[in-house]
Formats: sequence, C-alpha cells, structure tokens
Amino acid sequence: MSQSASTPATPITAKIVAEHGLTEAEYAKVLAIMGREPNLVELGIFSVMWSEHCSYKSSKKWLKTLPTTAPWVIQGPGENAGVIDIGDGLTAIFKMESHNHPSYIEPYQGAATGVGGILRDVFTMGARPVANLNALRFGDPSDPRTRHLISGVVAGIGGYGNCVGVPTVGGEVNFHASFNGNNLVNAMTVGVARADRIFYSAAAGIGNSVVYVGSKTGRDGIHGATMASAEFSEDSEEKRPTVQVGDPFTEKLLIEACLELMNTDAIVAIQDMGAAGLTSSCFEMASKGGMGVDLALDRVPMREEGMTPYELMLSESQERMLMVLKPGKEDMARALFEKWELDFAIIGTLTDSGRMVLTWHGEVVGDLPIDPLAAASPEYDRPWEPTPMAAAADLSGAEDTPWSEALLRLIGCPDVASRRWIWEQYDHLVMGNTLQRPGGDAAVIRLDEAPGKGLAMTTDCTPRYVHADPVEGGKQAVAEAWRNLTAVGARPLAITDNMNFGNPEKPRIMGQFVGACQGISEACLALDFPVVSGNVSLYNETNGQAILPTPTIGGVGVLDNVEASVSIALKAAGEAILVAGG
Amino acid sequence: MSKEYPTVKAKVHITLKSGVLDPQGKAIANALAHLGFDGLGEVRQGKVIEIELAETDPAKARDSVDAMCRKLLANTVIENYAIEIA
Amino acid sequence: MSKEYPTVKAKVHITLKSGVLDPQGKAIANALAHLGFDGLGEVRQGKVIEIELAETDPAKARDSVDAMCRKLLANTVIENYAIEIA
Amino acid sequence: MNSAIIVFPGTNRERDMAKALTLVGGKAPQMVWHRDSALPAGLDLVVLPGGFSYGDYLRSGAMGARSPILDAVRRFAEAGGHVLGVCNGFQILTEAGLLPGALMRNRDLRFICRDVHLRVETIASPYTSAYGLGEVARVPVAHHDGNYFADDATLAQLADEDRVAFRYCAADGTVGEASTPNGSRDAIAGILSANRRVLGMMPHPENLVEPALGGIGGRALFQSIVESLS
Ligand SMILES: Nc1ncnc2c1ncn2[C@@H]1O[C@H](COP(=O)(O)OP(=O)(O)O)[C@@H](O)[C@H]1O
Repeated sequence: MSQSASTPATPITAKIVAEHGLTEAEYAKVLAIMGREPNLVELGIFSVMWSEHCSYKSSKKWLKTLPTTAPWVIQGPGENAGVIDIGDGLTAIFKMESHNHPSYIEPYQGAATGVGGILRDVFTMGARPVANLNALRFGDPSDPRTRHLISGVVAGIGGYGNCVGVPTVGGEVNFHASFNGNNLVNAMTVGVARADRIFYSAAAGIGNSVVYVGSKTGRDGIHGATMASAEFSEDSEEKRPTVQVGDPFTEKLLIEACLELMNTDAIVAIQDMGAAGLTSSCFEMASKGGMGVDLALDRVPMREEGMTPYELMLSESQERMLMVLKPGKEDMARALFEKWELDFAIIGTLTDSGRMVLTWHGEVVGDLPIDPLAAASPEYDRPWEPTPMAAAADLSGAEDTPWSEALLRLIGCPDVASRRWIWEQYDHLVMGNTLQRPGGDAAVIRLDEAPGKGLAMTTDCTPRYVHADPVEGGKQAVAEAWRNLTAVGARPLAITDNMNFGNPEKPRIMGQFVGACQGISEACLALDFPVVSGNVSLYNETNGQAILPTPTIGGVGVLDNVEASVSIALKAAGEAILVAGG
Repeated sequence: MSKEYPTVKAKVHITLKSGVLDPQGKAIANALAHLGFDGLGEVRQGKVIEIELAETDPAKARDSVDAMCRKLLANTVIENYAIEIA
Repeated sequence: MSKEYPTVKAKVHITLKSGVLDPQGKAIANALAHLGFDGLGEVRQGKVIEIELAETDPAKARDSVDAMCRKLLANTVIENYAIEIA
Repeated sequence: MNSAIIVFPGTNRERDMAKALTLVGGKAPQMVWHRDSALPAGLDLVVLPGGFSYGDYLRSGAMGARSPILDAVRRFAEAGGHVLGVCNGFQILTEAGLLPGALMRNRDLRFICRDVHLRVETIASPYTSAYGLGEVARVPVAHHDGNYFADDATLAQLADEDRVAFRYCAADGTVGEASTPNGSRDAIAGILSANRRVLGMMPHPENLVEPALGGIGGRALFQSIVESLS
C-alpha cells in the first residue's frame, strides 16, 4: 500500500504504540487483525476504538448486569441515547455524559462543549431537545481554584445552553476535597420525538452516500496522539490545542437543519461525531449495519491548511454529524444545509467489503477490517475487592449543639446552601414550557406535542454514601431520583447514569464500581425503573487520590395531567405538615 | 486604588492560539461577506485590556502585568498574550 | 474567499468611548484587586479584529476596512475605532 | 390582528412568542426568515423575538440588524408600522438605529434568568394601554447583554417625551440600582420610538402569560396590542 506525501511512513515503534495507549497484548491483536504492521493512521484508529472511552473495556462486563428493559423501553443502552414511550405516540429520548477532564483544564469551554456533545446525542435520534440538566462536583469550596472552576463551568453550561435555546431546568452540586484535582461535569439532555420518527445509527444500503455536515474539521483535541503526530509535522505545539472551543450558534443551526431534514424521507442513518470524531462515528455506523465504507478524506471540510489523514480521523472538532442518505436525496439535503449556512460534503460510500478504506487524493492511506476490529475490542474482568464496612461517624458532642445553631450551620453548609446563583445563570424558561423551575425536587416541563402532558426530570447522587457503602449508595441514588420524580406527581419511567470513578486498575476502586452497579441494579429492579443510557468516566484521580465514587443518576418521569403537579413551596398559613415514609 | 497617581499604562493583547476555533471571527467573516465585502481571508477576534498602574518602573510593571495575565486575564490553554508598556 | 492571495492584514481596534461605563473593565479591576494586585487605576477592555484582505493597495484597504467598521464592526453610539494596516 | 415573527439564525424564543400571541390574540403569527427581503402584506405587527441571532458574536444584535429582512422592517416602521423587539429584538432595534442607545454586557457580567418587577411608566402606547399607570408587573428576564446605555441628552429626551415604557423596580414599585438587575441607566427596561409604535424591551412578557407558568404579568402587554391593533 502506498503512503501519501502528507503522511510519510512512520515506523511503528514500541514508543509510538505506548503513546497511543495500547498495551503490548493489545498491539499483538492489532498485528493479528491487520496481518501486517499498521501505518500511523491505522494505529490511531485502533487506539481510539480501543480506548477506555470508546470500548468501555473496564466497565462493559458490569454494565451488562444493569436492568435495561421494561414494556415502555423502546431503545436501551447502545445507541446515542435511550428512548422511552411516554404515550400519545411520543417518546422521551435522553442521556447523560461527562466532560470532567476538559472542564478542569478550561472550565468554560470544557463545560460548554460537554453540553454541546450531549445535545447532539439526543437530536441525532430525531428528538427536539426540550431540557438540559447538569450534575456538578467540585473540591473544597474554600480553595480559590474551586471558585475559578465553578464560575467557569457554570458560565460555560449557561453560555452554550442559553444560546442554543434549550432550557437548563435542573441539576445538583456537591463539594468535597476529593474533587480538588478532578471536578465532575455531567450534562444531561432530554428530548421529545414522535415514536414513528426515531433515527438510528446502523448504516444500510450499498452505494449510499456518507455525508458530513456541520462545522469544518480543525486540529482540535488530538491529544493522546500529539507526540506521534508532531513527528511528521513541522508545526509547533501551539497548533495543537487540547481543548475544543464550542460554537453554540452553529449547534443551534445544526439542530434546526437536522430536524428539518428528519421531517423528510432522506436519512438512512445518522450519528454525531463525538469525542472520537470521524473514526468512531464512521466505525459504529458501519459496524452496526454490517457494512463496509470507503471514505475520501480529502473531501472532509477542513478549517486549517496542511491537515493530514491522521488528524482528520482523530480530530475532536465539535458541531459535526455524519449521515447516510437515501439515493437521490443528496441535492435536497445539500440545499437544506446550505440554507442554514452549514458545511455539507459527500465524503464516502457504503460498500459490501466489510472494510473501512480511507483514501487521500485517490491514494489508499488506511484499510482496516471492521468486524474483526469491533469484535476484538478488549474487555477486561478487572480484579476487584469489596469495600470494607465504613466506621460509624463520630457523633459525640452532636447532642450538645443547640438546634438553632445546628440549623444555621446546616443552612450555611456549601452542600445545602441555595443554588440560586447557579440556576439564575441558566435560561430555564426558554421554550415557554417550564412549569416547575429549578429549586424543587424535580423540574417539570409541559409538552407542546401533547397538551396536558408533562415530563419531570432530576439528577441525583450522594457521593459520600457511595464511598461509605457502594451498594447502598448506588441504591440510594436511584431511590432519590425516583422519590424526586414522585414528589412532583410524575410516574418515574427510566434512568440514565453517569459512572464517575477513579482508576479501575486498582481493585479497591473497581470494587466501588462493581458495588455501585449492584446497588443501582437492585434499586432499578425493585422500582421497575430501568437504565436506558449512560456514560462511564474512569481514571478520575490526581496523584493517586481518587474522587469519591459518583454514579450520577438522571431520572425521567411522565405526568399525564400536568395540572396535578405540585411544587415544593408551602402554600398557605395554617395548613398541616405531614411526614410520610419509614 | 490610587487613581491620582497612575504613572504607567499597560496594554495586554489577548489572541486565540492559531488552530483554536474562533466562532466570533468566523461569524464576522460571514457577515462581512453577506454585506458584500469580498476578497477576505481569515478574520480573528481578540481583546485588549488597558490597565493603569501606580508602578513607575517599567520592568516591574511588566512583571506585575505578566502575573495578572497568568492568574486571570489570559487562559494559556487556548490564548496567547502580549504585553505592551507605554 | 481567496485564502491563497491575502496580501494585506488589517487590525481594527475597537474601544468604548470615554464616558461609557465599561462593565467588563470594572469587573476585571475588581477581580485583580481581589487577587491582591494593588495600585491599579482604571481598567478598560476593548477588542481587536484582524482581517486578511486581498487588496494590495494600502489606501484602498484602509477605505474598505473603514467601511466595514461603519457598517458592522463598531457601534459608534458607544465605541471608537482605529485601523492599522500592516 | 395579523402579526409576523422574524426568525434569524440563532433566534430561540420565536415559539414562545408565537404561543403568547396565539393565546391572547387568537391568531397564530407568520414566521418570516431573515433572508427574505419582503414582509408579508397586510401586517399589523412585526415582532423581533429573543435569542442569539448569529450567535450574538461581535455585539448582540449587530449582525441581525444588518440582515436583508431588516431593510423591510425599517421601511415598515418608517411607514408607521408597529414593531415589537424583545430581548435580542431590542438589541437589534438599537443596532439598527430604530431605537436610541445600546445594550451592553450586564453589570455583573453574568447571564441573568429570573423574574423581575417592572413599573409601567406610560400607558400612552399600543403596548401598555391595558396596564395601569405605575402598575408593577412581574415578568422574567433572560439575558447577558441587557445593560441599557444612552447619553444624558438621549435619556433626558426619552423622559421628556414620555418614551420610557418600563423601568425595573422592587416589588413595591421603588426604582433603584438594587432592583435593576443589569445596571441599565435610569433603570430602563423598555423604550418607545418617537411615534410610539416601536417598542424595545429586555424582559420577556411572552414567558409569563399563563397562571400555569407562574404568573400573568406579561399578559396585559399582549392585550394592549390586540386591543390597539385589531
Ligand atoms: N447545577 C445546577 N443546575 C441547575 N439547577 C440546580 C443545580 N444545582 C442545583 N440545582 C437546583 O437546586 C435544587 C437543590 O440542589 P441540591 O441541593 O444540589 O440538590 P438535591 O436537592 O437534589 O440534593 C435542585 O433540585 C435543582 O433544582
């Protein structure tokens, strides 16, 4: 196979393999699958596809144990987002996703692009996003760095969601020193689609066009691989930003354009280009549909000069989507995207080869078998140890504190204090459907498509409970989400989860993960409250110090009569206050 | 604050690193094209922050402004800055 | 768009007119004071827009950029602008 | 009443506005795309809704004010037509020179979304006639750039000509800096054109027109329009 001028053959040394995050055993599998040494483009693709992020190699075994079915579940985990039936021919489509690390490096842009990514996961499936939520964890509030991080993260979440015009209606915030070097930013989007208009990612139809839409591709976020790619480029390090800048305006146009195209009969499959960009979106579409694909990388709209096939395959530029169109629909689709001033390019064709063949100005620069690569994706049964029983907290002296003083301390404590200053930076009213605003147990919005009907949503987790007892803490998070939905009068239907943990290669941390999965499963089964989507973020550690285990739960419920919904506010003097439960 | 005695004026120019997406610049370029201006290449937007300082020694003033840039004014993950002391 | 032939680079400096309160400048001044920088006078924030032009004649380039400023880039109710052609 | 809402790329409160107009006026507005160069015939009202037209990059409303449809809106206004600009719409109207002044970054540099109180400063307009003079109405704001600036002469003129429609105030109607969420000069929340037919305001009356949404402080604005223009 020839090499193009822009990617001179780079010998694949052990160092380059290691820089791509592949172990020796994994690289041996690469050689077996390829039947030869991969070139750099191919190695980059393996590294992305087999990363923890894409392959879920440490968590897969345990995620499979979560309950994911119920009569109202239309699509469980495995697609861009989960889909549930909410009656009246409508579905709710939702998911939560983390953007922890980028938000620590650049709080505003990291959080903003996190919101952008989760919005794309939801509208990709045909849903108009109707609400955003965010679950945040920060370090010690007295640390000035915490202030800087939280103000940047909140401004970034608002900056993106407000501009796109999706109300941010809820969320939660906790503080603990374990998050000092690893804050958590988990963003959730809920969308609504007609049950007969849901779009999936499996490619189909030999000869159909593979189409790229949205923003141009730049050298954004080509991180793990920076060193290797620098070797064949004279560009300075400065040209390789590791944080992406979000463009919510383009995202808004992308939402409107995609939803408009979805109203026609043109799309066979659609997938957003998420964290792993063109590589994973293309691979997933082809692999799910059992197809091969030929991509002409030189046709990808590029933002910068001198970009290489390697960079195009690994770029994490935002606000981009990949679609497979029905034959003959290309011109109509192009006109539609041009109306919205978005890039549109036919970059490839589906084939029956079962291979992904990449060309650059006619020359083949990569050729990989799709199924073997997907099938051989690593899966580890990491050793784990159960979390030892936590010692009971020392409460001595607590009784001596006068209740009024205790109350003051509680109200003033950062984990309990008002979050008004956060949600007031979020447009929680746009779309004109917010019936219960932030500050209550769960947010409630009404649906334009079905008068009288509403959706309730909440995010919940108490990391210190999970730390003390992962099983009970996992259960508690699910139960709290269920209670919050019930408290506003909704029927809880399903959850999405965002599993934030430390280094899974440590048996103690893996034990927290396993315990939390078990607890979540038990609660989901008991409450008939299945998991329909989720995301895992591991390696949240600094200097060997892990975060408190944080399996954030995002719950969604339906209200058949929104008028019956009740809020947290005490309504009138003289009314009785009851305590229920046990 | 010593509004009466500022003796040095510093200008900090903050620009996005090359390669970082500049949605503002992109939108301005599009708008200018729509208004009929053609033959335009790249458009980028940056900021300038002007600071009055009570420090008389230019070298010290520069050091102080450099510290301000690193601590607050610029985000060196995505931005470059340049200091001008007048 | 003629990315291959831009021959002139123009810089437009946009500043708030004196007398117009600058909330950004004020907030930066406060934040710097909080961080322990003292002896600061006024802080003002402005923008710089860099434009690549295919126009080779500096005088014509300046006229064209001046038109861009009047039509779009500056809001003369609150802003002044200055053009620099490199 | 025949109304139209202008939709720019980045507009995001057009549906909210359409719902309010339909609810109170009984007739759905037409949606007009920013690239169109003409307005539909027979309009009583043109609305520039909230959002982030063109991302609000450069300055809020700057690019919207230079889009093709704005020439048509300007001609409509010059011919005596009624134009309502809310939030981004207000920013566009000032950028287009149809209303004086400018809207700058909020005093605290933060986006603010919350209910505020407005004092109705004049009822001599087709937008405020259904309110009582001095009435306090609760409606939300949701903006990053709502800090109204105009020079002293302009402020004096606006006051002299009774063109301030709304001022931010406390629940009891007192006007002051503390109850002005964004730092606006003279606590100005909305102003009228010299012929009183163009209104620009930062708050969102369209988001509070139903008890289910938590209040009806914005409803009288739409009632005024319907009564004056039908
Ligand atoms: N990051 C946030 N974004 C939006 N709303 C929030 C956020 N944090 C908190 N809230 C609102 O404040 C309420 C109370 O917050 P918190 O005490 O952190 O959560 P909880 O009541 O679930 O323990 C939440 O239910 C939510 O409505």
